[in-house]
Amino acid sequence: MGQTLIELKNISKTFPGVKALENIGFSIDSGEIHALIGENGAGKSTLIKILSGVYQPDSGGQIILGGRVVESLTPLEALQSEIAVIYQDFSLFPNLSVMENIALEQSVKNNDNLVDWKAMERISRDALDQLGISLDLNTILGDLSIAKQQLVAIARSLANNARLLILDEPTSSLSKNEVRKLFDIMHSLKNKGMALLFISHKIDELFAISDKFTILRDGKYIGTYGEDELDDEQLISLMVGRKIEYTIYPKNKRTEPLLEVRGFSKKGNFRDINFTLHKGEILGLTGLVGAGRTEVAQAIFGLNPADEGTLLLDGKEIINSTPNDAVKAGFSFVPENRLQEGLVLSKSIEDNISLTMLDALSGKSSLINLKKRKELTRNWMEKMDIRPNIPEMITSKLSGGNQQRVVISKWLATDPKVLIVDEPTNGIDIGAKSGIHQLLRDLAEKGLGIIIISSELPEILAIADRVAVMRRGRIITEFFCENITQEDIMSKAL
Amino acid sequence: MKTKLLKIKELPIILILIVISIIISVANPAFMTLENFLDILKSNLVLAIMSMGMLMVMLTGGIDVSVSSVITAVAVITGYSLMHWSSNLLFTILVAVLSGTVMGLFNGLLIAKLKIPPIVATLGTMSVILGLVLYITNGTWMTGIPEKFIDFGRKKLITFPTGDGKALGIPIQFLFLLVAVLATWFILRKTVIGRGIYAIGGNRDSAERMGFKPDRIIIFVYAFEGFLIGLAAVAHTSIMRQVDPNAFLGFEMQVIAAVVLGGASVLGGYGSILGTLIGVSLFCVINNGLILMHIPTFWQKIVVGLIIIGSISIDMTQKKRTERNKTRVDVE
Amino acid sequence: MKKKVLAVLLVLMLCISMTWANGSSDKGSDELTIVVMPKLVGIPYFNASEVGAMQAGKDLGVNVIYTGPTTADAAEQVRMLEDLISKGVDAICVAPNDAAALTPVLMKAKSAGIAVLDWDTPADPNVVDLSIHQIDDKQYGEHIWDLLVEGMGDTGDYAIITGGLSAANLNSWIDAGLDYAKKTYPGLNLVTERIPSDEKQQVAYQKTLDLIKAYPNLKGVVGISTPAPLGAAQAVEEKGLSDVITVVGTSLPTDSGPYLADGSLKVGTLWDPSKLGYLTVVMAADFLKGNKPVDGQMVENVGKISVWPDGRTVIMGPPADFTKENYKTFNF
Amino acid sequence: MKPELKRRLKSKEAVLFLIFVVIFVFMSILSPTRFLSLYNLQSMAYQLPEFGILALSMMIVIITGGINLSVTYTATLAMIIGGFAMSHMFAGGSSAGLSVLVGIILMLAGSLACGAFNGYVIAYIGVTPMLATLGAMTFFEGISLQVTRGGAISGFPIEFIKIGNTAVLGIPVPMIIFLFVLATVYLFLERSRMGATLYMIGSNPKVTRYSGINVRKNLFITYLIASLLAGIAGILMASRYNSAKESYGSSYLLQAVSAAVLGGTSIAGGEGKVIGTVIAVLIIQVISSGLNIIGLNRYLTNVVMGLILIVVLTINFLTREKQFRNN
Repeated sequence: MGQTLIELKNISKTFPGVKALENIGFSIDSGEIHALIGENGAGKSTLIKILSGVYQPDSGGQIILGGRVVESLTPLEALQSEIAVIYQDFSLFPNLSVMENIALEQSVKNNDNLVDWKAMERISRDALDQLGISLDLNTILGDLSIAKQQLVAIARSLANNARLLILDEPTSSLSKNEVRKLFDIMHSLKNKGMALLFISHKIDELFAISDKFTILRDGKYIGTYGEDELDDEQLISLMVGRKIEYTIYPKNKRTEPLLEVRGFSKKGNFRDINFTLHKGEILGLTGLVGAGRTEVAQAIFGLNPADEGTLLLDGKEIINSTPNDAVKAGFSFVPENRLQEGLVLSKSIEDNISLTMLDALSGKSSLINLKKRKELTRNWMEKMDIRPNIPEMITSKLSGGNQQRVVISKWLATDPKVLIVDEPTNGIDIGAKSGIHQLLRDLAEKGLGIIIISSELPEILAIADRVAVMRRGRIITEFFCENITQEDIMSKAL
Repeated sequence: MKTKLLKIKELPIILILIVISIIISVANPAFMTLENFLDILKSNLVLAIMSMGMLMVMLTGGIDVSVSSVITAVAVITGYSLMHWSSNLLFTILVAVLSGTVMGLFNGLLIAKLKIPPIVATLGTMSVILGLVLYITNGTWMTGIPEKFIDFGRKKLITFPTGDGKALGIPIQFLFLLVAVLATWFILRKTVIGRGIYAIGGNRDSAERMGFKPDRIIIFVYAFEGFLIGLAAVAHTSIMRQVDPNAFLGFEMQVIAAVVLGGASVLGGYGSILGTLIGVSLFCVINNGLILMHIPTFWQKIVVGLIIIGSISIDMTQKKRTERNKTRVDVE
Repeated sequence: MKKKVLAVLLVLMLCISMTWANGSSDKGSDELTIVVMPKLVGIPYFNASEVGAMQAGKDLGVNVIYTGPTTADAAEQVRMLEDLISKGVDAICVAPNDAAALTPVLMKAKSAGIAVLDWDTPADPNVVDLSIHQIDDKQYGEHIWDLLVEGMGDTGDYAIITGGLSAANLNSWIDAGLDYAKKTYPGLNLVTERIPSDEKQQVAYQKTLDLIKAYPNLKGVVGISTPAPLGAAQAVEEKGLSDVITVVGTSLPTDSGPYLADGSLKVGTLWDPSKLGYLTVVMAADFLKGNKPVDGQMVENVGKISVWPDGRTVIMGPPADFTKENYKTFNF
Repeated sequence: MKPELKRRLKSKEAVLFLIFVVIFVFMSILSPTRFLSLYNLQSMAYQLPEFGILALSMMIVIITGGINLSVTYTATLAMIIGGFAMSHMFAGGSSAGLSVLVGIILMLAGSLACGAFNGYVIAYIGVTPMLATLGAMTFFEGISLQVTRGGAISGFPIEFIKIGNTAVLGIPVPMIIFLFVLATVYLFLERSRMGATLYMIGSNPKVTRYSGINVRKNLFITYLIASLLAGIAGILMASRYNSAKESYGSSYLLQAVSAAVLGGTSIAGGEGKVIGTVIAVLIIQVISSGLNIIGLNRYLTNVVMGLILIVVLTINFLTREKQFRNN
């Protein structure tokens, strides 16, 4: 191992009402791959933002960087210290070429006045070569698939010669082959003396590549361990703080079919999708990110209508060509990306919860019954335990968990027949997670059909009755969720 | 090569321009003559120069409705300078670009520092600048432009002899357009700030995180636009040989229309010099063709309105189609 | 909060200082107050009228308010007239952008005891006390066509460039001229409907270039509205067609000097707008004092006027024609 | 209740109202006999409605994140279509009542047709509102010119003229119509389900679509309603000006945008209160009339309006900054 590159001491971060990080302290050496582990909401993202200078930590902590002690970093300092972060949202420019997305940062960093296109081409070519992928450098980024865009994001950090490279779930959109390639590259970077901070949820990946593990839980530092000090189970128990993650619910018997999907195909999205959802059943839809799960869900909900195929609800054919049709037919859809698709962030909790209910809240007069609206909002806020309990609160100021609860409330309020939830517990703490599981299970008990999309297999196994596994736009297989393991599913998904 | 050509984003608008040009020249062969092209060039130089500045502004996601009042103010200042200070050409250009830049700077500061939405800020400056100019000049034409300057305006860059003993020429003012296009091209293509203009239009937060200074870039863009307006004002004055403070009423809409016809997005980030020049050409060709095609006066606005909406709709439908057909999953 | 109040105060200070700088006050006096409202302020023609009107005010010892909208919008004129009625004046002389549009507000003025006159362009004859005309519209239109024929002969192609399609008085001259041409000069061929130039020389210039190409046999251009003949002349001069195409029209002698001098503009015809302004104020003041105009009356600084048998339509006199030879003798 | 009251007093609208009061008082002091005269107050009440309705029309569109540059030409095209029929019917011997009725119905129908055109291009084809309405502006103007040949259509029955030129109990009829429109727009935007939807569309069309709301249909209807308001403004103008012409009210376009923005409507969409726009309209009216009575040069009036726009937005910015810092 090399020398210490960066050391954190007593780093805390408080947001209004929330202590996101508490006295974090560990160090990263050059020439190591350091895994940062924790559940969603454990404080990983906050920590990354502090390292990249986006957030300023509370005073009292220290960041020791190359022998220099500072309280906080600015984005520019972070940049000059060659800390590069690949965020989950890529932070790329959809309107610029691949080349510029990779290499423009160099020019900015160097305070260049002029663009050296030749150098940019060389730099970006090098970076892509290191990744072992070939892309047309002049293609506009927005024209690429999401998976390729992420490769560009990775290439960009490589191009920046970062001494510390922070990878926030970089593999989530990559195929197995590409993940292997990435790991090869990570190894070679490590051998060149670079430090990598690697964040992933996939335990097997973590063990395949990491030298050290730092574990966070609920904003607190749990410990840093070498790769030989821990096994999977220990790691998980440290991460969640207890052994058993989720309550495993008893599985339902099949009842009558509620929703039948027959021969759904859409070019460049998915092919020949067939499945049946029964009343009172929770059907898990899983597979890797980019396998087409979300696309199928969106097709059912009318957001991304299929080219071919039929949809039967209660045995009758329906056509959902817009979300409006779908809602009228009794569908609800909690989207994956709550910030961009789920919530109108600039509006209040009340506005958001009542958005799907405007028809019901306004009688013949078309005027909204304000009293009824307030009642509805209050009810759901209580039922879902949304805090703070202020209906006028702007949703952008809520924590992730509360935001998600607002989204779910807004959809449950419509009293749907079929509920589709896409990664519903993403970014929510354990307690709230089991609350949502309980809620979904209760809803199923009442006869609702639920499709849950989740990358988190234990979650699927805990609450779903059945699971369909997707790979590259197709449903590969279906399991009943009794007596199967995560490995059974994974082997099909990869 | 073929696929590369098809990938050009400006393709639909180029095709529309070609189709319209063919229709006009079938109706009247006089359209496809060097003489006509030179006429179009000369009478639309000012629009083309100003479209370059507007393009930059729109790339950042802004818009500037004050351009017509700024060029009026600059033209008046230039005219005053010509008549009372000096008829030296370089001095005149200097006065014009300086005063244009200062006004642009003011817009830029309002937008970048006070965070006033561009359309509103420039609406405000439009009222203020135009009001002051007309109050001071009372709308009176300035007609005593020195002969020396007018003679400069008559010069030709290159002349082409024609059969009947006369000569056609590229007007000297073409140089201003050339400078404007080259400067814009240089900034957008060759400088880091230019790429920053695209970057903040595409993803402002990331650009800031990357180290760009959006505020400074925005101020620069409006100032540069003012600079180009200065050039446009000199070109205009040398062509028209007088200064009419009312000459540009409503002109801002033409500039904006030409730039967006050329494919620039009002939301920022997208737009190119080539596209803008084609948009300007389309705009000019339509206007030119109205009379050449003998379209009755009272039908002309109907035709122009429909062509604008038609071209944008075709472009939009095209974009939507490619968006829809984009592969999201590598299906097995 | 303090800051806000401060800012508000600043604006107010600005208002005050500008108001006082203008020197107007709210205090009533024994002086007669006569409002002269042009179609719009800030164009050379109406600026010249303002000079005459203000001079008359000084000579006669009456208070003249010369104000109008900044664009030729009847709606804006109505609003301003309503405010002026509130202000309480003795006479309103208005050049309507649209006769019918002003009828209700002028009726209000009358019922408020204000004398109502029109000038330059007739208003609804039922509501005006006096109507001051520079010239009879019909005669003027015919005169322009006579000038055209003088230049191009009584056969051949010609075109009309007008200030705006909806300018009522321009339209009435053109209509009179066209009627006259149909009867008197059957050999004249109008190639296309009147073409608008938005009161801008630049546009008139552009449109004339297009016309020359679209109609190769063009022998004459009539420019109606002051910038139109200049733009047409500029285009003709540039194309070296001064000997082929006759440009005539309504223009001010000072602005059209260069074009008359180089022969591209054959002849301009207009009355002295400052005299018209002067006459308007004189007539209004006389009317307020109870004096009616009489045919053949001699008005100081204006000349002999004629009055129609209806007793309220005053005609200032024939227009002056400006040519290469005589334009320097005019000072408007 | 107390904190609620405090919040309201600190709102943008309250600040704006304060500015209005200060300007009003200032004008009154400057010209007590004339500005404050009953006649002038009534005259302002005649002038304000057509502009106020156009500003509300613009505001509705801006709330959805759009803009309507064709608003004044919608008004004039509507009044020309209706006015054309009305004057012809009346001249052809139809009764005044019937002519007026048909005329008004056609004016409203004409404005709806314009709205449908804009709405279709924007909502269904997906053209950016600014471009679509820029084209529509030229298109509508072209049709108007084609119908009128540049002249004005007049010869309306006196019953029609009375709409815009009479007062009931001292309150001008246009003002009564304006108050009615104002109440309706308020109920529509701030109380109805569609209004609530429009704010959400303006804030985030994607989320709104994902919430099962037919964004296209709502946008389409928005342009219909906004154009209908323009049509009503057109009726008032045609009646007040005793004629219909393509150029009437063209100076209202940018003023309407200014009024909406001055009133606190966010140009990016999703935010804006009806009361704010109304106060802004009042401010513009009072400045315009007041300065006119005082006799300030018209161009300086423009300068003052521009400065007020910039100053108010600067105040908004500083307040926002302060709140941000306090948080």
